[in-house]
Amino acid sequence: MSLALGVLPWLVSAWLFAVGLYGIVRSRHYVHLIACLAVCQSATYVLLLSIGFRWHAGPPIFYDHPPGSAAVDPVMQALVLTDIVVGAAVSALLLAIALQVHKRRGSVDPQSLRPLRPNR
Amino acid sequence: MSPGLRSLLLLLALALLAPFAWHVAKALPQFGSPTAAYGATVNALGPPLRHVSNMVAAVNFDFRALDTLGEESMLFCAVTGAVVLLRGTRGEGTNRRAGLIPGRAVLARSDAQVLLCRIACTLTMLFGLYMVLHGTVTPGGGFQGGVIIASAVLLLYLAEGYGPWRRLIRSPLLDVLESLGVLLFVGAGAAPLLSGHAAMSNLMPLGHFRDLFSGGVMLVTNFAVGLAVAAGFVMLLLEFLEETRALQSDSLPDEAQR
Amino acid sequence: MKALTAALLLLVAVAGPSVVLSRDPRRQLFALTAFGALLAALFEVLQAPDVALSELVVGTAVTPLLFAVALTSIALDRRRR
Amino acid sequence: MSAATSLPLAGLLPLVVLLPLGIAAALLAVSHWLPARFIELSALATSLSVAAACARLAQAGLTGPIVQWMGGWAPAASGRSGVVLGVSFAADPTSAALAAFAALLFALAFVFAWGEFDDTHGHFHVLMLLFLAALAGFCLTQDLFNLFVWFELMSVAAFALTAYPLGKSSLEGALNFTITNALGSFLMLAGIGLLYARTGTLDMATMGRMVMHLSGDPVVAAGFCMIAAALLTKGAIVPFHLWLSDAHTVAPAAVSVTFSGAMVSVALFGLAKLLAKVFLGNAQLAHLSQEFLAPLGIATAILGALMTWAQRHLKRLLAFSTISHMGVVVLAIATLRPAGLAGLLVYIIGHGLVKGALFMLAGMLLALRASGDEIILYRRGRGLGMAAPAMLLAALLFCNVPWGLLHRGEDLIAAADADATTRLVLSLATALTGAAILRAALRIFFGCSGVPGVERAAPSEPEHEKAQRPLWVMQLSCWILLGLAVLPGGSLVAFARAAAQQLLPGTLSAAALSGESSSIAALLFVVAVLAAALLRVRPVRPLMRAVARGEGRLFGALQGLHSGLVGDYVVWMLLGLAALIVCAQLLG
Repeated sequence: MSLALGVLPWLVSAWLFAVGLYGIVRSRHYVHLIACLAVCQSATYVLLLSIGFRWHAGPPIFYDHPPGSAAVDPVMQALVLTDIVVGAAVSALLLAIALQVHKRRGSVDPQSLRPLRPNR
Repeated sequence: MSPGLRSLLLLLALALLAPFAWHVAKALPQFGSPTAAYGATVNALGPPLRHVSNMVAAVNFDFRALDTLGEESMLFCAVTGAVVLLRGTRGEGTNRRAGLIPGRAVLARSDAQVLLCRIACTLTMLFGLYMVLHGTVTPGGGFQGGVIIASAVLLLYLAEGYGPWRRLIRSPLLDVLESLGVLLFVGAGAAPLLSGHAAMSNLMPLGHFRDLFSGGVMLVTNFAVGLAVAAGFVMLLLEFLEETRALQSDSLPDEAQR
Repeated sequence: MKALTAALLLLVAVAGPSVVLSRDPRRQLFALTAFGALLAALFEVLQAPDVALSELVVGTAVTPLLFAVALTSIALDRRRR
Repeated sequence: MSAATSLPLAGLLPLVVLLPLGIAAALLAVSHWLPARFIELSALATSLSVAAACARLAQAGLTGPIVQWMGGWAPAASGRSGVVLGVSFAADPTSAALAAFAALLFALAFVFAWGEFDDTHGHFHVLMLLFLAALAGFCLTQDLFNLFVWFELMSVAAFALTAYPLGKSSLEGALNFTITNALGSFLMLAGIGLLYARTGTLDMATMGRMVMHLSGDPVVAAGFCMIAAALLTKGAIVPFHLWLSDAHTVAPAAVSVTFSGAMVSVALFGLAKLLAKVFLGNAQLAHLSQEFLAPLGIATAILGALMTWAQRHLKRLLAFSTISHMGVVVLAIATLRPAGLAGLLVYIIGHGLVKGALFMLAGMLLALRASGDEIILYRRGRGLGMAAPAMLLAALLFCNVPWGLLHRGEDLIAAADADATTRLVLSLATALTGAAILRAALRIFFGCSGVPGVERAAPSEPEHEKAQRPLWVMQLSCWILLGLAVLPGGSLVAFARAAAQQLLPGTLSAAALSGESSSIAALLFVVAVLAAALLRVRPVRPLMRAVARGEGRLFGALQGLHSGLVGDYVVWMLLGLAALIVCAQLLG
């Protein structure tokens, strides 16, 4: 159990990234694709927070328990906070672009949209 | 590339990567037994040096304040970009009137709903403010509080309806608020340079541990982030909602000119 | 505690594919919201209340809202054509 | 240097980022009420001040790096050895010079775009200033995660700027750009996480000392590969390059100036800097970079050059030539020698100047002749004043003519990696991009043209930019760039050599090899290729038909690889990452 648990978060993270990639490659709708991108990104949240985690330690907030008691790594949590903002920012931008694409092309299928059609 | 070939290549790449991922997973420290000295040092030094109890806030607003400035600029940039992209075709001019989509029923709001939403909005707003202010003490902070405030403004839409809401929330004002947030952070970062200290130095009185007003300049930057995030997210929601209201200006009567 | 952590990790690992595999973006919206909530719960268990809170407000409120609005707008646009 | 004199200079370091961020925010706040001219002027003044500050830092940095620890959290503040609490900026001369150059390019892009974005409440200038701040921060930071933050801010600004014209293609190009680069940044962040798990620090210097003893460690290798994949994506190296031709083609010309001239090459410089500061001490990773990057660079240079030749849309043509030139930059990195790094700096500056001028010329044609297609523009370039000689000069500079900074950079790189075959292949590849530009120039401005060959089938579409702009302002910015590019550059070369030794201690070879022979070969090659293109007639004889058909098939297949579908791009990126990681494993 504990041996399996020792590698579980890393595998979950890799799995989420792979699954998200699969979704991006197979997607037929840009909004769906943007959600798959969010799944890919959640892999980084899981990875970073698991790296900072420590068994039998509290949160890095010394309000209820005194300073000096065991706490998990606050640096990784700060990085994930930034990462979440990145995710929200990129999603918003992508959704805005997808909306405008639909207005102009009438389609949001990633497998039919391409900038600059070849001349034949 | 045909979709089948593409999936095949994807599976090939994943198959190549999988054994390596397993290899790395085994080589990483066991989950739950980290070895990083950085985090441990922050936990040890944060309370005595900075008098704050939330170490994540200490990292975000003091030790690595520059990262947070970059993060806020990123949000600012994304909001500006999304606004540009969404406004593109309709322009800013449609801002002050509500569009009406033909065929969409106008649902009357009951008094109970209006009252409930107004109360909920006030409470949510207060909660957001509480969260911004207590950022250095308890979980939460400028970012989380700012988003909550933005959602309170959204509740106002449910209470008042789209038109009045739109007249209340003006985008130039949001621009100014958002910019003020970023400027406040930049100013707090640059001000120590004037006295010959390093940028982002925390020169304000640090207050008492576990006190609301602890952390010195962290309070300022935390507030700045709250302001910028709240205004930025309201702006984002506003422009996205406008997108579901935008009229095709030539084919439909202009409601505002009735 | 260990069992809870492992269970949440596995739940997240199952919820990810459910987001990816729901082909209809409207149904996917619910999967995405649930995924966000599960992530927030996992972060809370990983002793990261700050991050859990952010994920809660962003992952289960703002992002799904933006997705919903975008889908509505695309549907409206389609009706106009 | 004494503390008293270095302190005010160190104060410039954070200002280089804080100033454009603050001005951008202030401009957004007041843009509703102030005239567009004011916004344009303040953006121009800001970028010029950033350029001046960075130039000053670069010059002062020659006597020793100038460092500022943000918040005063110097390493000693932690009281433990090997633990760094804060984030620092440092102006080693190479980084600062690149930041100065990028800021100068932004200033000239603002001049070029004078009057183009009047009616948008300053949004364009706000985004550009944020972009500039991110570039400067990316150059100067000494912290791995901080590097990621600026990398991401740079990306977000670039995504928005690409979609800015809101045309069909620009939106789709922006989608491809955003998705591939967002995936790259996730990889980078995950890589940073892995490195942190192993070393427990984010500071580059500290991490470098720890990584040195971890040769053969799979976690460190994976972390490096993921970060390298992200930077190679941003730097448009095969097979991570596919987004670039879409994004640079569809962005406004003024934006493409900064994309091609600064963003892409600065990302690759980031890779060079990370190698020098963190990973070179690790024997496995040093070996990997040498073995893997050099062939990648050559492949990129050749593929980019072939694709350049087969384009008709000017901005797309220039985009592919950028890919080709980035291959040379990667080759400079793969030398892992100070002379290579010196060459990298000179080459990046020379390339940025010439490429910027060329994108400006494309912008002029888009504004005043309402097309960017060399076949449609046939003979229509007349009456654009000094544009014709500018384009000829720029094209010649890419044909390996022995003048100017670009050539000096190439010489330095060749001196670091003196393999004669590589050198010949490279100069032929870059000369092919020069020939393609020359072909376009001759068609547009001088009406020389044969029957269009492979380029006829290339993608193109009608496009134009705002026309009511003063031609002389556009020409002025273009000629300033070209004027700088043809400078003999002796002092810049001396500076680059001194600067490179600070970044990567080692011996510099005494003198650069003279590049006469390959230069002559390249020129002969250009003349031959151009003659074939401009004297081309419709293939009637069976032999000629067979040749034309074979040519069509080859280039058709290459165009097919650059399909414009984001799913394909992601798959190629992943295959590239897999190749990188498998290589690392084999060498480990």
